Amino acid sequence: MIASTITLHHCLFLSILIFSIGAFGVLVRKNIIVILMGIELMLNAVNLSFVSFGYFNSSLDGQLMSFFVMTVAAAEAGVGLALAVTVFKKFKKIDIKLFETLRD
Amino acid sequence: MSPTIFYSLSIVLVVFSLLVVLCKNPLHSALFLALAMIDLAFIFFELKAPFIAAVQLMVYAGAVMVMFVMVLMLFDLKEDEESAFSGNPVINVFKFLSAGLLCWAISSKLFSYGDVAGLGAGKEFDIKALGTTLYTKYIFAFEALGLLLLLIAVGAVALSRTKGGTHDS
Amino acid sequence: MSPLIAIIFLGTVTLLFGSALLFVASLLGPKPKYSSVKDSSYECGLEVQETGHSKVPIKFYLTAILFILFDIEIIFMYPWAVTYLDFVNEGHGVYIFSVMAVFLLIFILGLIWEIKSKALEWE
Amino acid sequence: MEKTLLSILLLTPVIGFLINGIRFRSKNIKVAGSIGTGAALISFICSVALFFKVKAAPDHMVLVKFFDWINIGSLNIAAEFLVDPISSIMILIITGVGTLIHLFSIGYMDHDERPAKYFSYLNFFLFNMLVLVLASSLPLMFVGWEGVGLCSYLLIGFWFTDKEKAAAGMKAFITNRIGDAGFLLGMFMLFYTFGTLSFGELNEMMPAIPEIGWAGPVTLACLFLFIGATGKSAQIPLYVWLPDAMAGPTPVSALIHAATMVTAGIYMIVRMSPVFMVAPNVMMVIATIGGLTAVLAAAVGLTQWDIKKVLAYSTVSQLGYMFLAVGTGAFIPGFFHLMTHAFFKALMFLGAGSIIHAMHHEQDMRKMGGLKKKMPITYWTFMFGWLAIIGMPPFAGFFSKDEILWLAWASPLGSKWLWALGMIGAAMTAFYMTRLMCLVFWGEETRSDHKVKESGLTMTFPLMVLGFLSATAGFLGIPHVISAVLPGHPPNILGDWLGHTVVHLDIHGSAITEWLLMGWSVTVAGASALLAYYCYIKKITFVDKFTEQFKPLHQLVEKKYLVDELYQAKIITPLIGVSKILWSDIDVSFVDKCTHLLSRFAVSCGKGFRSFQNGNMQTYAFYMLLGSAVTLFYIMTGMGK
Amino acid sequence: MGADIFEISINIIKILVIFLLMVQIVPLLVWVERRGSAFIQNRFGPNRVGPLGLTQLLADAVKFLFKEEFVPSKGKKFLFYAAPVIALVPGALAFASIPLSAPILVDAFEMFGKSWGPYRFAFQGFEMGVGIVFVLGISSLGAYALLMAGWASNNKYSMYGALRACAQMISYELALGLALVGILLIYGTFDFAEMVAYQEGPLSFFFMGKEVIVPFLPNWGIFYQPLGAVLLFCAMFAETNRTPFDLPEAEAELVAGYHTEYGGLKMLMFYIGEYGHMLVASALMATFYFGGYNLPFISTEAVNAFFAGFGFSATKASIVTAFALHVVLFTKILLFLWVFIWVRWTLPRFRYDQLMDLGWKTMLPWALANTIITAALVLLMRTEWL
Repeated sequence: MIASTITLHHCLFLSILIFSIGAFGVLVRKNIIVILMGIELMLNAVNLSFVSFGYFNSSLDGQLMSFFVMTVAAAEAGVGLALAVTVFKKFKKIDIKLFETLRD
Repeated sequence: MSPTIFYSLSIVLVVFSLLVVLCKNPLHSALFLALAMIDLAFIFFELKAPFIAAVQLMVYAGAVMVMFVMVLMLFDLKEDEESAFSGNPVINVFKFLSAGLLCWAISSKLFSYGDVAGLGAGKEFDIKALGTTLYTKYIFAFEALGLLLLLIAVGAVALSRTKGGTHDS
Repeated sequence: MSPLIAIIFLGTVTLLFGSALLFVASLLGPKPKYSSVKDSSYECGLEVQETGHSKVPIKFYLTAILFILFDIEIIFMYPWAVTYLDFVNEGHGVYIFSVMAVFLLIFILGLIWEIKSKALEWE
Repeated sequence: MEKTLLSILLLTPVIGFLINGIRFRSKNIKVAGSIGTGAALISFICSVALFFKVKAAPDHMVLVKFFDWINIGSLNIAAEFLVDPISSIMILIITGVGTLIHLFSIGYMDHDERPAKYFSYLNFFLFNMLVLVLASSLPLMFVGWEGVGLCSYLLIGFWFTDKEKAAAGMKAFITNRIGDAGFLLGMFMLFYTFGTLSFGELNEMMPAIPEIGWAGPVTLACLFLFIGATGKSAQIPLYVWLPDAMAGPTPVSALIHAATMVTAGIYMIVRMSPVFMVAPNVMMVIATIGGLTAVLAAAVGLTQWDIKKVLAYSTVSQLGYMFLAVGTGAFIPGFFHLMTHAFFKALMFLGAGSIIHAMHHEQDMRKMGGLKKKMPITYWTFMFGWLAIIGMPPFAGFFSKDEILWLAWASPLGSKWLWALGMIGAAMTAFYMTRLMCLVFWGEETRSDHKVKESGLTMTFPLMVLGFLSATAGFLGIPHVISAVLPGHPPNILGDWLGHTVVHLDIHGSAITEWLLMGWSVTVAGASALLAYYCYIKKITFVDKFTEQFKPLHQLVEKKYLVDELYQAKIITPLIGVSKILWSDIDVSFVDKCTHLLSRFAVSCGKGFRSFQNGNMQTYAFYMLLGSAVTLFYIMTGMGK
Repeated sequence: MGADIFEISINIIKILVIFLLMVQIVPLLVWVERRGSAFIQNRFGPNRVGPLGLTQLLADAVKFLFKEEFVPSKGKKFLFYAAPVIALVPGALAFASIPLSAPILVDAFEMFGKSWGPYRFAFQGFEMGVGIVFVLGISSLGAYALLMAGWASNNKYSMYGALRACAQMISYELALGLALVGILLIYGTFDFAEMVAYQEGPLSFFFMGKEVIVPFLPNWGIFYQPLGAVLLFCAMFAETNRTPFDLPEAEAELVAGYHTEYGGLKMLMFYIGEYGHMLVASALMATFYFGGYNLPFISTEAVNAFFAGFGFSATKASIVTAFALHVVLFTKILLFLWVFIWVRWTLPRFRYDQLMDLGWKTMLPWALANTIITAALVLLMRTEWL
């Protein structure tokens, strides 16, 4: 594992690690905002893997793709928070279970 | 790409992201996430993508997290209720295991692909090349994202301006 | 590789400098004696009402989200701006200009909608 | 040229049907009647033109193909119509008699509130009958066969508001269906053995030597086809529907239940004469059933008081004669009798119709009487029909009936017993027909109060035409024996005309026996007619004495051998019983229980899965992650390989 | 940080010096501000302690050291302390990335028995390929300090103050970003050094496809981007919460805004952060629009050649030129700093909604217009019409 030079796999391993931490966060936490943060983490992990692929294959596409992912992630965070705000306004509480009221 | 820097940065990143997930106060987790983003920006510097790193700083660390913190401050939640984790603990453990399984599934075979490791380090970053490819090869994505951002702006404003509730329009 | 180490070094230096100053101040300064008056948050001497907040203004969230979106649009413009000269010298000036014109059109559209929809009206 | 003629022939009735069909609510009889009769008249003209075309055609045959109807695998049936000697005669009869009956029903149906509907049904019937007759292959014939059955149902039950009339329509339809099932099975047998269903090919492919025994494929097919024929032409097992079919308007009975539809069975057998020749046993069955029907129906006819019932039973018995003829191999005389019967039976029915119309729907003969003076034209035309049916020499009936009796006697397939049955039948026919004449025309006036007058020209003109036809039709097929005696030896026109396509056995019995038989049949007919005249005009009491002596027999015959009751008891009630049993224990208990079981199972597993859909986003996300992790794990660690 | 020990040590020293430069400039600026404001308001500034009151700053510093460390009761202790320290970081990092002078070229020389290869020391904290974007990124981190302070002091008013300050900073960051786009269009590069190099010599631009030289004007950015310069400067004011935009601190009911609860040294740190930002702002203005460390018509080689003329060896010459050019840049920076202070004591404050409207409804559109016009002009001027 601890190799002399950093290879693509190290970066990928790091990104999958961050990704699963983010996923765990999303699954476990109750607070909507923290779930959104978990999602941000996952998206960043994806960014990392894009850039590292770009770096190791010496092509710019990786970076460009991560550039796009970033904008989408930001947009997503924005909308997510808007939802959280509306939930807060209604229930004065930020809890993922509150979205279940949408069901009935 | 000296290993020491990479390892230190990645360890810090892992620690921060764990803190983001685990600490009770959402504001603390927000700040840790900001730090994680900054750390990731440094990793991007390492991977010879300074522009992306700067953008990461500006967009993620500078804007998204600020928004998160702002919203959290707006809500000013009372941190009195019990565990911050949803559902009963058994399922949570099970969720942790499944996340672990995902991680292990991918990384189990990762280090056995010998030939890929030999990839050399990428060449120096040059913004002009990035610019030209962005505006020739990915022109469609670029315009589409422009539109997306417009839509999100309209959406967010509409969403957050519902009548009633504690917030005035 | 060098700028990164420099950045990290400088970051740590400033943090150390700051905390050192604080540490010294806490050593030198008198021990904090908590009294009810001093303890309460500063209200220009008025009685401190309960910190319950009735109306939590949504404006800040709105500004933040709009900032993000427009910020990203600006960031999209950076590579364009940098490579603008190359395109023009190569003769593709009109192409690159029209590409950005479309993008800016959308940007301006968003901005106008923002202004018209009074999302940023501060009371 | 032929193609256009044939298409006009077939299409005008359809157009008539459509036009009348669309304006079925209109009350105006004049318009509807004229459209219907016009259509029939046009098709009659076309059939006459076609007749001459066929006459001129080298092999006396016109084959016209309109379009491919079915071609699946080896079966390819086309909408192909064949006009040859037999079918040309048939279309002439159908369209000719049809037009007359259309004309008649204009007068008859003048008070009806749905004339357009009536005429559209009639036209539609014409079209179906033409398809049946002109079909060049069995399935196409079957189409006509079904269409005709449908029209008979519609027309019998025309006044469906009256419950019993509707029931009569239903009964006719169902018995026909039973016959049709037999027809279908016969068709399948034929197709299975010979691979083709078109008449031309079938007739050629018939093996020369006749089959022996009952298990042969052709025998079975012919047997089934015969069952179909009995259904359609009302023979012993399936004749019950014809008497009840009188519920329909009289012109309908005249057209359908006398002239055309009921003859379809005989036409089919004549059309497939070579096929039936291969199955002598079936021929014997046909002959015996024909004979029996003739006698039994005639017996019942003796006791009936309703004029239309009498005519119905006489039709059944005459059909029995035709089957007798066909069964003994006398195809041409059978066909000849069919033609003559069409004329005089239609005449009599129309006559009865005009009487009923004049008597304001009074059908019981006992209430009629002495109409001789009041309705002279109907009386005289009816007189011709009566003479024809009992077989007086110059009239049509004599020639065709004696030919049949002679062949029943002389033909190898026939037997003395069959001839005896025929003779008894003929006697009874003569008796009840004269009984009818006495009661209706010659007896004294029973209803002086009621003003009865002769019906209008539209009704009497057809009567006159049919009267003329039933008088002269006999000269079309003069048997050799008589032609030899008559000056100038007039040829047997019909015999030569049909000889090309229909099988005919060359009988060379001695002329003397033929003359003897002829004389014998005439005397018997005349005697029974005088007996009837004596009983019903001179001394009414003789009849009552006669009935007391044979009380039980008389009751039995009057009640139509309790056949309906028999069917009711033996077939319908057990059928209902079985279905009730099926319904109660099998359906209710068994099937419903299974469905309940199934539904309970669905509900329970639904509950089970509900936990997955509890709306909590995190559970959804968790399942997604779990799924992807497991699959990735499976792929990455190469467990698959 | 360099291949061998010499280079690394030089770099480390360089970073420390620049950091200290930034930190030391603050007391100087405070002094200048107090004296300047006094001069503007026609009164004497601090002149008791030491000549012209210079040592007044030292006295203040010592005073701050002895102030009582005080944390509001329910406040978040760690965040409360962390906020001022974090306030320092963006200023420092941003300033370190701006080239203060021409790079020093040291050619090979012998020392301690080892031959040290030729070096090139950039006269800045670290050489960042993507200069501008990095500075923008780092300055956007500034908002955290405010938010933390506002949140930690658990005072409703300070929280609102922090939110308002942050919202203001955010809105003006947009305008800042757009103004930068204009500059990028002209120079076509992110790197500060290249920009400065571009601005040497007389003003030369393309007009209708032909090159036009204007001998009497230096080739500075201001002539290309006048509107951009104004926009950038105003946005900088807002970024640093300086006077016309320092509403969150001075609002009547918000008292001192996010640093209401702060006293003593923590207050001083916020000031250091603020002045650091000001320093960065003026440095950026100088580099973008006023030719950075170059004298108007003289390129760095010319200066180097001039000093080489005095018989210095190549390295000595480059060192001297570096410091000379640094002085040039520093005068420009001081000039702008004075403008900051000057504006603070002359212009009245904006009301908050005016402030935000200015940001969103005027600065942003103007910046957009500026970008479009520049792009169009650059395109038109380079195509041969006639």
